Parts: sequence; C-alpha cells; structure tokens
Amino acid sequence: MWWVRALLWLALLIVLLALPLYLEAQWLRAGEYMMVGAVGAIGLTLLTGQAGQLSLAHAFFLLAGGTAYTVLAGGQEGERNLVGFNLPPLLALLGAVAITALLGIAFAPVAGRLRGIYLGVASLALVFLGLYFGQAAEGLTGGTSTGRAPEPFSLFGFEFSNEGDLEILGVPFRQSERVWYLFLGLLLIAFLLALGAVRSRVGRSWRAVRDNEAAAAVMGVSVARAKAGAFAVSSAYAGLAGVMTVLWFDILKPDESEFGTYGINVSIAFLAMVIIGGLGSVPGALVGAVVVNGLPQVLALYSTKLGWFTGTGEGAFTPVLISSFVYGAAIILVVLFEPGGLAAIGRRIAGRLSNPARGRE
Amino acid sequence: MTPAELRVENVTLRFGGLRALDSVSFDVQPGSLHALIGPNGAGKSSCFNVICGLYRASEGRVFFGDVELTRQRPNRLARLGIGRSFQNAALSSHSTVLDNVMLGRFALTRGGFLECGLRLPWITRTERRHAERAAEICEFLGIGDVLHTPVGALPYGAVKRVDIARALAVEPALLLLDEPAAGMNAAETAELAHTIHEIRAELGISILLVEHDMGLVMGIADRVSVLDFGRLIADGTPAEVQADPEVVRAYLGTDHKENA
Amino acid sequence: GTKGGGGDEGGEGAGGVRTGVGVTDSTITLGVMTDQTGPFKNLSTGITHGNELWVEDVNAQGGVCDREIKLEIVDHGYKADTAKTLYPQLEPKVLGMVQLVGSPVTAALNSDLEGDEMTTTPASWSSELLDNPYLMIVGTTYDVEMIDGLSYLQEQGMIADGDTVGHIYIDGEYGFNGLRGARYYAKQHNLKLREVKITSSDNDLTNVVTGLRGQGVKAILLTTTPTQTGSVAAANKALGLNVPILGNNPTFDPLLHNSPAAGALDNLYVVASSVPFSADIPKMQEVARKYEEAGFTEPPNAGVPYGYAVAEVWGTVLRKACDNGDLTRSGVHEALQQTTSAETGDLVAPLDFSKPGAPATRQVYVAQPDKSVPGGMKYVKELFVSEDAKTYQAPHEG
Amino acid sequence: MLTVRNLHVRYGRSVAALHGIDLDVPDDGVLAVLGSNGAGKSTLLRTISGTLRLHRGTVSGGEVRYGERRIDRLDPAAIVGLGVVGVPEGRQIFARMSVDENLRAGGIGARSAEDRARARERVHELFPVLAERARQRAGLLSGGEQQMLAIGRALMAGPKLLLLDEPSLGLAPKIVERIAGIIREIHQQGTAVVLVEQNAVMALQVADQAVVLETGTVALAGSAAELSASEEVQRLYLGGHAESDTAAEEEAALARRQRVGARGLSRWTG
Amino acid sequence: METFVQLVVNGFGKGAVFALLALGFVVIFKATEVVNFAHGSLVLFGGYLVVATRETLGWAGAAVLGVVSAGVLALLVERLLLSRSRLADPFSLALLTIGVDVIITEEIVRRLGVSLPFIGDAWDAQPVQVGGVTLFRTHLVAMVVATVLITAFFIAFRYSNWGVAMRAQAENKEAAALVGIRSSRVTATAWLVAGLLAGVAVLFIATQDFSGAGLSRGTHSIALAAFPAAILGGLDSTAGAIVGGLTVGLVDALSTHYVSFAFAKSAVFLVMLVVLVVRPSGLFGTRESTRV
Ligand SMILES: Nc1ncnc2c1ncn2[C@@H]1O[C@H](COP(=O)(O)OP(=O)(O)OP(=O)(O)O)[C@@H](O)[C@H]1O
Ligand SMILES: Nc1ncnc2c1ncn2[C@@H]1O[C@H](COP(=O)(O)OP(=O)(O)OP(=O)(O)O)[C@@H](O)[C@H]1O
Ligand SMILES: [Mg+2]
Ligand SMILES: [Mg+2]
Repeated sequence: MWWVRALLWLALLIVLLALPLYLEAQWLRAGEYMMVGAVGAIGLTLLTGQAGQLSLAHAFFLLAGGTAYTVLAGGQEGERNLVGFNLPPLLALLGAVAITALLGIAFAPVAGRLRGIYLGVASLALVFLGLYFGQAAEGLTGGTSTGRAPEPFSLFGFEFSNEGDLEILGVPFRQSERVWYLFLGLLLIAFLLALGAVRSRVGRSWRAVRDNEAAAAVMGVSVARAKAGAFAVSSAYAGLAGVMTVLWFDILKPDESEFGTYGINVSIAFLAMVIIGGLGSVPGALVGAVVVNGLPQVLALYSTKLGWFTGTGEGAFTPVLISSFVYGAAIILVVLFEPGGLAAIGRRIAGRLSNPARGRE
Repeated sequence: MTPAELRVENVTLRFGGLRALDSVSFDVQPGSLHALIGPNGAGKSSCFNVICGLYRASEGRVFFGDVELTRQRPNRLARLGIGRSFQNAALSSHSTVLDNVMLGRFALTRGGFLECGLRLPWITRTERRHAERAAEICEFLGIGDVLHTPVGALPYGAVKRVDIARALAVEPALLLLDEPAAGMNAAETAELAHTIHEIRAELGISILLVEHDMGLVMGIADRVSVLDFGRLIADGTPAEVQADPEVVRAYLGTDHKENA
Repeated sequence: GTKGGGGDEGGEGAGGVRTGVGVTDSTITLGVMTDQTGPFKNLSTGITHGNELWVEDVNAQGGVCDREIKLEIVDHGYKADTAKTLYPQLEPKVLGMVQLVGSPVTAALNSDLEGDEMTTTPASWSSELLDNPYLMIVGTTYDVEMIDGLSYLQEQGMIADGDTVGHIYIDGEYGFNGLRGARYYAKQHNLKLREVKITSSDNDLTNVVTGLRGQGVKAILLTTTPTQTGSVAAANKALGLNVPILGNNPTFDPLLHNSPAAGALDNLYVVASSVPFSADIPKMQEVARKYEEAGFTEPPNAGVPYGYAVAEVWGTVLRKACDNGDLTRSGVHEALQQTTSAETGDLVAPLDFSKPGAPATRQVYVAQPDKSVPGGMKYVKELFVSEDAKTYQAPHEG
Repeated sequence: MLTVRNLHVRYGRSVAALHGIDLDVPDDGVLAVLGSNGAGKSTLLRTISGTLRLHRGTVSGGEVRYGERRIDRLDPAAIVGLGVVGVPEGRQIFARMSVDENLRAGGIGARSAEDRARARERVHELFPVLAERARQRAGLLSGGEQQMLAIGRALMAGPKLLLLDEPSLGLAPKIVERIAGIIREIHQQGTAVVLVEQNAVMALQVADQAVVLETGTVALAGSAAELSASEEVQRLYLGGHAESDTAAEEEAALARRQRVGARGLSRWTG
Repeated sequence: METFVQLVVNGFGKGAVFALLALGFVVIFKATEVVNFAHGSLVLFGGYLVVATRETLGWAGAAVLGVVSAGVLALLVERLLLSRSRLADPFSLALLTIGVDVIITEEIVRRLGVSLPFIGDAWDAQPVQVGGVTLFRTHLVAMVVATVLITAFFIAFRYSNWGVAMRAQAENKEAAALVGIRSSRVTATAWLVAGLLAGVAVLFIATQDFSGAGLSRGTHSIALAAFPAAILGGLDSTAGAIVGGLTVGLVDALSTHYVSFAFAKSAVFLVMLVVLVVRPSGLFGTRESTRV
C-alpha cells in the first residue's frame, strides 16, 4: 500500500503549495520559521539519531551559515570595514552550505574521539566560540551593535523580496509569499536527500558506526570517515538553515549573550525537535520542528487574535510564557508516553495501513 | 575469488603485563576449514581481532596471500575478501535483519551522500540487486522469513545466524566465525555444521572457526590449532589434536569423550 | 476565495482628515511591542504603565483629533523570532508604535518598519538607530549621555585630563553606543580609556573590577544592566577601590536599594535625559500620583515617566498631523519631522526631531541613588549640555 | 518449592511467548529446561526472577509461587531477597566495573558481611581467574571469563534457588564440566537450581527433573533419566554430538531444507 | 602581582560553588547515566522557597526549608516522571529533564516578577581583608561546605555499597535487579541528594559575592555554567567535580583579566575541549572501552 502513503505526501505538498493564497502574512512567517527549523532538525537527526553523535553545536553552524551567506552575497562596505564578495545569491547559498560542511569536517577529529554527553558538551564549546567570533569579527558579521543586512535571495533575476509587482489569483505576492516557496523548495530538497541517504548504504554505515564501531569497521566502513561525513552533512544542513534564518529575519545579528538566535537555547531546541519527532526519523524531524518552532509562534498569534492572556504587569501569563509551558510539557509527554517520538506513532499508523513494515531505521 | 592462504607469523599481543597472544604462528590453507580452539581466555578472539586489524599486534605479522594484514586498517578487510562473525553478534538491534545484512555489502557498493540522496538510477539499481543477494543469503541460513523483523526481537539462535549472514554478505574468500554454535541445541548445531560445510563446498572459500562445541569442530574441521594462555600448544588434524595429552589437560578435560 | 482582493488604501475620514492603517473615525490605534516575560520585563513594564497612564489622561480630555487613543499591546518575551511573526499581525492594525523593546527585536524589524513607514519609538537610545528615519528616539542618546556625564565628573574634580578611566560596556547596540561617547570624550581630554566588553548575561564583575584596580583607574564608566551596576559598586567598595562610577540611564534600577550592594551605591552617578521617578517637578508628581491610584503592583521605576513622556510626544506629533489633515503613516512621519519642540512637562528635555540622524536633545540630568525617595534617585544636577556634547557628531548625523 | 501454574506471558501486545506452563521445583531439586531457540526458556526464567517487565513483557495469566509467597507480582529485588537469584542470558556483567566490583555488587543482596566474605572465597576457589583479574575492567574479559563472572556474581548473594540461563554458553568443555560439578555441589549444599541449557548432555547429567519447552508450552516432562531415554530428546538434543554421527546431521539438513525450502547458496557473480 | 593573587583567590572561591553544582550532576549521572538538565531549576526552586518563607521563618529556617524542598522536588521529579519511563534510554530521559526544567524555571521566574532577591544574608557582601587581599565571605563559607560535603560523598562512594549499587544499576538495570539492587531506591536517593545539593548551592549563588545578582533567570544559567566543570572532571567522578569546579573558576577569573571578559566563557570551554581531546572521559571519568 505504498501508494496510499505516496498520495498522502502528495496531498500534503499540494496543500503547502496552495497555502500562500489563503494565509495572512503573519501565518506564512510562522510557517516559514517552521521550515527553517525543519531543515536544521533533519540535519541533526541524521547526526544524532542515525550516526549516534550527540551534538549541541547546531546553533554555531546556523550562525556560520548565515554569516557565510551574508558575506558571500553582500557588498564591500568601506566605511564599516565590512567584507563582501558580491556573489550571486544562489552561489552564496551554495558557498555557505559548503563552508559549514567544511567547518563540520574540521571539528570531526575532535568529535571522533568523544562519545555521548561528553561530545554534546564539547560541541557546546563551538556555540561559545561562535558567540565570541560573532562579536569579534565585526567585518564579517557587522557586530552585535548593528548587525548586517543580508542580500535578499534571488534566482535568475527573480527577487524574493517586496521588489516588483507580482500578483497571482488576485493575491499580491510579496516577500512573505515568495519566501514561502523558496523555503518550501529548499526543505523539499533537504528532505528528499536525507530520506534517500538514510535508506541507502550511507545511512547504513552511520547506523553501524552508532551501534558498534568495531563491527562496522570489519564490514568495510571507515569509522572516522563515516563520522566525519555525518558531521559534515549535518553541519551543511544547519548551515542552510542558517542562511534561511538570516533571510527570514532580514538581518544577520550576532547574539549579545549565549541565549539568543544562535545560542544554546537554539541548540537545545533542535535537540528537542529531533527527540519529539523520534530520534533518527527524517519525517519525525519535520513534526518536531512544527511543534518546537511553530508552537510559540502560533500560540502568540492566536492569543493576540482571540484576546487570550491579556494580562500585563508582573506575574502575568503571557503567550510567550504559556508557549514555554506547552513546549516543556510536550517534551515530557513524548518521552513519557512515546519514547520513540512522534515518528513511532506515525509508524504504527502506517503499519496498520500497510502490513510488513519497510526496513528502515 | 580464489581464496589465498592466511599466514599468522609469530604474533604477540600484549595488554599491559598480560600476553594475550604469545608468538603464535599457523596457516590456513586455501579452501580449508581450519578450527582454532582453546580454553576461555586463551586468545582466540584476540587472534581474530589481530587478523581484522582491530588489535595491533605487538610483534609479528599476518599475511593474506601477498597482503600484509597487520598493516591494513580494519575497514580494508572486507575489500580484501575477509568476512567475520562476532562472538557477541555485534548487530544493530533496532535495525531489521535485512538492513543488518546489507551492511555486509558496504564494501561492494559505491556512492556518497549526494548520489544516494538523489537516488540516482544506478544507485537504486545496484541497491536492489544487492538486496536480492542479501535476501538469498538469509534464505540460505534459514532466516528468510524474518527479513523485516528488528534483530532485537529475535531469539538468540536466529541472532547468531544474522551475524553469519552479514559476514557472508561480504562475499568473502576467507570467513572467520567466532563461536557460531554458541546457544544452539544439538539439532541446530548439526544443522549449522551442515550449513558451514555447504558454504565451503559451494563457494569454495576458506573458513577459520573458533568453537567450543567439540562435536562440531572435530566433525567438520580439516585442521585444528589449539591455543592456551596465548601460546599455540598443538596444531594438526582433529584426530591428532584430540589425542594430544597437553590439549586434553588444558582444554578438553578428562571425560570429554562423553561430554563433547 | 483567496485572501486577495481590495486592501483599504485609506481615504478621507471624519473631520476632513486623511486616514490610513490604524485610524478609524473614532479611534487611533498605536502599537506596543514589549517584553513582559524576558530579561527586560522590569523596565518594559514600567514603560507600558507610563504609556497606559497617558492614554487614560488623553482620552479623558477627549482624545486626539476627536478620536480615542487605543493601545494594542503584544509581548514578544525579548525573542526576535516571536516578534518577527507578531509584527505582520500587528502592523495592519496600528498607525505607529509607541514602544518597541529589545535591540535584537529592533534590528530584526528595522527593514519592515522602514518598508511600512511605521513611525516607532524604540526603548533604546542608541544613535546608531538614527539611520532609520522612522525611529523616534525620545531623549538623548547613550553616547551623548556619556559625554555629558564625563564632563560632570571633571567639573566636580573627580577626574582630570590624562587620567585613566575604565569603561565596562555590554557588547551590543546599547553598550557600544555608550562607548562611542566615552571614546570621544577621552580623545578630547586625553584620558586613558580601559575598555572592558562584557555580555548582558554575566552579572559578577568582581574580576573585572579587580583588573581595573590593577590598572589604577580614577573612575569607572558603565553602560550595563542595573544588576551589573550593583556588582561593580559592591566590588568597588569591597576591593577598596572606591572611585566614582558613572552610569547612563538604564544602569540604575531602584531595586538596587534592596540588594547587598545598597551600601556601596554612594559613588554612583547616573546621567539621563528623562527624569527619575522621584523628580521634584510638578508633572512627575502628577504621574506618580496617578501611578499610585492606578494600583499597579510593581514598584515604579524610571520607565514610568519615560513611558508617559514618549506618549506625550506622540500626542504632540499626532495633533500636528491632525492639523496638517493627514493621519496616515506618512502624515505622521512628516509631522514628526516638523516637531521642533516637543514638550513633556520636563519629564524629558525639550525635543527637536527636525534634524534626521541627530539626537533630539543633548541635555541631561545627573542623579544619585537615594533610598529615601520614591523611584530611588535624586537629582544632583539639573538639565545641562556640556561643551563637548555640543560639538559631538552622532554616527548618522548630517 | 517453586511452583508455576498455567503461566501465560506476552511481550508487547502481539507476541505470546508462553501459554500455560506448569512446573514444580522442589527445594532440593535441579530442573533442566530444554528447548530450541525461541521456545520461551529465557522468558520462563525472566518471569520467575521478576525481570520480565524490563523486557516489556507481562504475565497475562497463571501464577508463580515460591514457598507460600506468590512472586509474579514482586519486584526483582524482593525476589532476590527471598533467595531466588538469576544469571541472565548473555552474561550481562557490569562491563565498566572491575571484576571485583561486579562481585561486590553481587554481594549486596547477601545477609551479612561474613556470608559475603565466605561467598567471595568460594567464588575465587571455583574460578581462580576472577581472583587474578580482580582489578580488570570486566568488559575486557574474554567471553568465557565473563560467563564465569556472571555465575560468580550470582553465587555472591547466597541463593536458595539459582536460575541459570545457558551457563555453558561459550565455555570450554573443561569449564562446562566444572560448571556441571559446581551445580551438583551447590545442589548438595541445599540450593535448588533451574537450569536452562542447550548443552542437553550436561544438563541431563546434573538434573533430576527435566522439561522440554516447545513454542511456549511444555512438550515433555519427567525425570532426567526418562527424558534422556526418550527418542525425541535423543534426536533433537543429544543426537548430533557423536563425532561420527553424520546420519543425524544429514537428517537435520534435510529437515532444514524442508522447513525453509532453501536452495543452496551459489557464488555471487557481481 | 596583587591583581593576580586576588584573581586566583576569586577564582577558587567561585570554583567551590561550581564544584557543588558539578557534584549534583555527578550524583545523578553516576546512578542513572542521565544528565540532569533540570539542575538549574532545582537551584531556582530552592532559592525561591527561601525567599518566600524567610519573612515568617527567619533566614536560617527558610534556608533549611529551601534545601529540603529542593531535595523533595528532585525526588518528585524522579518518582513521578523519570521512574515511569524506565524503558526510555538515558538520552531521552535527559531530554525529559529539559522539559521539566523549562516549566519549573518559567514558573518561578514568573513568580519572582520584577524582584531580584538576594539570599546569602548570613555572609553576603561582608568581605574580610587579609593583607592586601579581599576574601569574600561567601566564597569562604562555600569552600568549607563544599569540602565537607564532597569528602562525605567520597567516603560514601568508596566505603559503602551505595556507590557500587549506583554504578551497577546505571549500567545494566536487569543485571542489577538480578543481584537484588533496588534500582528505584538507588535512583530516588541520587535525585534526592542532587536536589539537596542544588538547594545548598543556591545559598551561595544568589549572592552579590558570587553571581552579582539575586535570584533570577541568571541563577539558572549559572547552574548550566557548571556543566563544563562536571564534564572536565569526569561526569562520574567525585574528585572530578572538585577539580573541574576549581578549574572552571580559575580559568574564568584569569582569562577575564588577561584575555578578555567576552572570551572568558569560551576559554572555559576551550580548556574543557583540550582536556577532552586528551582524555575523552574527563580527567577522572571512567573510560569507555568495549571489545568484540
Ligand atoms: N582489550 C583488552 N584489554 C585487556 N585485556 C584483554 C583485551 N582483550 C582481551 N583481553 C584479555 O586477553 C585474554 C584473551 O581474550 P580472548 O577474548 O582472546 O579469549 P578467547 O580465547 O576468545 O576466550 P573465549 O573462548 O572465552 O571467548 C583474556 O584474558 C582477556 O581478558
Ligand atoms: N523482548 C522481546 N520482545 C518481543 N518478543 C520477544 C522478546 N524476547 C523474546 N521474545 C520472543 O518470545 C519468544 C520466546 O523467547 P525466549 O527468549 O524466551 O526464547 P528461548 O527459549 O530463551 O530461546 P534461545 O534458546 O534462543 O535463548 C520468541 O519468539 C522471541 O522472539
Ligand atoms: Mg572469544
Ligand atoms: Mg534464551
């Protein structure tokens, strides 16, 4: 019954394609933010779920990717000593992905020596280094004081911004609508690539290394290379998510403290997405991203719309606070009742649809 | 692949003060079924680990044909045509049987993240072909009906067979089996003996076997090497070895006739 | 059908005034994007209450342009991502924003604000922001505060040309802008400036002060959070350094009087262009009385008069726009640039918004902590401008 | 006296591993449990020792009693407290702890420090290698040494009923003999034993009673001698061991072919 | 020189508190292999109760109450949540603690409102001068308390079965159950103890001398800053907690002055990274080693 599943995916895709015609800009923004999360989460689920390497460095690669894009696509600004290469945005995006992949490989020798939580905390070091360089390397990032505006993305002359008039079915296509399609495209590519890799020898080598390095080696897998490969792929995903982040914010602004757009909280949020979705599951990562990145946004939008939690003043239950509670509770509930993550539920449903579970995991 | 000769030459392996292997030498003739036996802790698995490059020999060398194995990285082994099963199975328990066995095909296939991710036509084609072969191997070992079951849910005996299937999936010229019959009853052991026979007969490969089930060893081995405390104490045909008083003392024990 | 189809492009409203987004015949809606959950909730809450008090007052007097003023308040919890999605929801409802808290938030929304011609008052006084003509900074900027403050110290004989002084600043828009002022003054007066960059989340500055003591500083300048100010003051005393400490407006919070650092605040001088809650001026006393009557539970801070003053300025601008017959966003922007003297009853120095890129005022007060007065600070010097501040050129000026 | 009545056990929702097992092990008895892979032998021991829950298994019917106490609802530690101690399948030593610490952990359930010291002495006597390697990381021991450690660890608690799940797994013939001796000895000192074994020769030698499990039910039961003589046990569990007995082997191979309908394996031609 | 001495003194003083925090991580990790991300919220909770009750109970009474309640809360978290998901791996459980952490922290920060209460009344901001060096009383008391507690733990781990039982059941629940270890009791005790330690730690953290700030979200972040301390020493080592804590304190103090404040945090992590590259399980941690 594979075609049932294929039809469901297709239906989802069509809905996603049609949404910009119906949703207001703020909802599109929220959706785009979920897509940013999804791309990053797919990367992390490959690294942590498939290859068994716990990483809290995701936020660092996000910053690296965002910075790389901004620098590659941006212009030289003498007055502020900003470095820029004026590359076409597509090239800059690919460059950013490549650069973050290389950074991932550079960290791989360290990562290769460490295991479990030791690797997790060690990778946290990158986030702090990122914080430091974001502040120190003002020529690249623009510094924490003002940040730096990224070149809007454009493809063959078509700008993903408010430039030019475009109207489809009576709906003016402005930045929010255009960026939606850009992100959807990027997510689709990221998703399919990951799915393909997981089901092939590459994914198999990652899982082998995760479960038993010696056995993996004897079967012909170079453990160091497989680990480095997973790190590179995962950082490339994070780098792409970083590019999307700066495009979404319309600004690259390094954080002022370790809690921010590229801080530990973000690394932890990615981890939460991956676990909520089910470690190692690529579709699960999508669901995780919707929950973690989407929930606060949607809750905030809804509550102001419906006039919930309008308390001001001290000790009020604001939407931001409520969404933190829901986020926390979601994590607890998933681990309590479905340690395999939401993907396990999905798999059970799918299992009922089509009998023999396909060899995956 | 015509099997080459495996030569273990004066291999010594030290762990701190402990000599797990003490200047051990023996040859595995092409196409033969060679058993390596000895008491617990004698160094049999360690010897396998040296051959596979998982342990670095402190002294001595191991050759497979012209290739010096002791200078190879472990992941080269599969490409040289050496497959191995493990004493503790060492499988991915969450993954399915087929997925575990397909790992054995790793060295026989190509393609990195992008090629596999894009599912280029040639990737899918080879993937399918290799999956068919993996299924065939599983079928041969009697685990064809659990291809899509996670290994963790299988009983011990089936798990051991998955491990052997994975080793066979490498398409080895030399197969190293570490206690394949452990945890099997007499009938299952006999079945396994037959399977091993068949593997050698039909594939024409060499097999090096570590096993404590003397019925199995003496029944099918062409030649037997005996280790004790890391030293080689006997090397010969099953009959010779069984008669060796040193081997009886160190390994078989007095009433082995009935017991074995 | 799709969401497309006829946006209201504005038009002629009641009283012959052109209107647009956020304005109906009976109401004018202004936005507040604030932090009620995150690290800046103290100050933000004060500002919001100040805004609310003014709205009550003005509506009691019949509103502006025959319309009632309404506030649309949303909390972003100091999270730029939340703010970024909330903004498009808020944007179609409001004429402008009387409050926008958080420098990462302001940065993330900067281009949207410019694109939507949304006149906005950020709760930030960095002159770096002035390159966006739609940002209305009520009060002087951090750099100017520092220059005025340093000249006060020198005038009082606490520092002299050629001295070494330390400046502890938070990395980011706020700290860096203060540092800009300190650097300028140091250059004019040959001071040796020891710069220490810190992050907003690290509060224990004992080691920093230990270091400054080793370098023999004669004064410590701060562009920090109130908590960090407390740490510096405490360490200044504990380590026996005992030099004057100069901080600008956001460095002080009356809560410091309840902290262990309370006994070490006597060396602290605060420069600001808006008055402390305790200020002895009629308008402030009126606001303070109203604050009490409104029954807010939070202890008041300098955010309250500031929030009130900002709203007052908005009142001035809106009335001008009304007089011009144009209550659209561009009308408001135009009115803002025509505002050469916004009066706030001395809650804030008189303001002049007609020179884009330049601070609206360069006058400051100097105050010192005093536990006995409400608001926790008392004046030591009335509004003044130093010579150096007059000649200083802000980054986007001219 | 251990009594098992009409025991049903499931794993998760779908796998029924035991359906209706009945067993008795007297306080001075040794019961051998035979059966092929997946018959439910380990499941039986897990149920008695209370560790079933750790495998997501549940008792869906019947009961297990030790003496007067019903123990199928007790937690494992309480069961150990009653003197029922198990050696799990596949060793499960504490790999990261030293050999000595493993034994110490085994002694936690012991009554007194004296008992503990005596037990340790005895374990060292039985398995000298454990004394030699006292400080070594247990995970680095050879497979057989780990098995010895697992048995030694259980003995540290001074059991009254010992549950052994394939103790001879991976042990050299000489050691298997020794284990058989140990079981006899333990038994003589008044400890009852439930012995799950693939090595039927050894198991039937030391046991006085025996059962054969097949797919979750008791297929055969009786005294060890009776079972040794039964044809089916001969064929399936004792048969293939004689070196020359290729007939049994052939038969088994034939059975396999019929079972899986497999062809042989041909060479891979790429 | 004077500056250097003062910095070292400051560093060790803070290090003592980091060691206490690190010990909290170590106890739970030893017993369950779970990294407790909720430690920061336990710290906050203990502190909050001190603040909430000191008007009525007096400082000492409130302090005792705070410490005990933090312990009880930890115990509840273990009993009500973690023990119910026994089949989840340590990894997922660590994530579960993140969920717990978010909820407790947000609620307490909400309750604190705009106040930033300090709670080291008995010793805070009363420095002692010795020669040219300022000794902060908070640091001194913390050092004494940390030394006493950590020594006690060291002895308990070494000479009682508690330590063995902990590690055994952390490594293999089934095998531990089979030797009669009540793993639920061991884990519950570990959590209780970790909670108590968190409660003690906050008495030093929410002070002018240590963190420069009262009870607030920042208090919570500081508990996170003890992470590198625990890792650097080795997550399952008591001695590691001390060495890790002191190292973090010292590196932080020295790099603040000699490199830059902004770099200090990175410096702590860099030192940790270097240690890990050389010793992948921290200075005193048990090495992972497996064989086939
Ligand atoms: N990585 C290691 N570190 C330390 N000692 C080791 C290591 N690997 C093996 N040993 C020791 O070397 C000796 C030989 O072990 P090995 O596993 O080779 O024995 P074996 O012959 O396979 O025994 P068995 O039949 O019980 O599996 C044992 O005493 C073991 O403790
Ligand atoms: N954790 C588990 N989850 C699901 N099914 C299980 C689990 N453990 C065992 N089973 C199933 O229960 C049945 C009985 O298994 P059990 O392990 O008791 O067999 P056994 O007789 O001990 O076999 P072996 O000789 O291979 O050890 C088998 O079909 C097995 O697949
Ligand atoms: Mg072995
Ligand atoms: Mg079993």
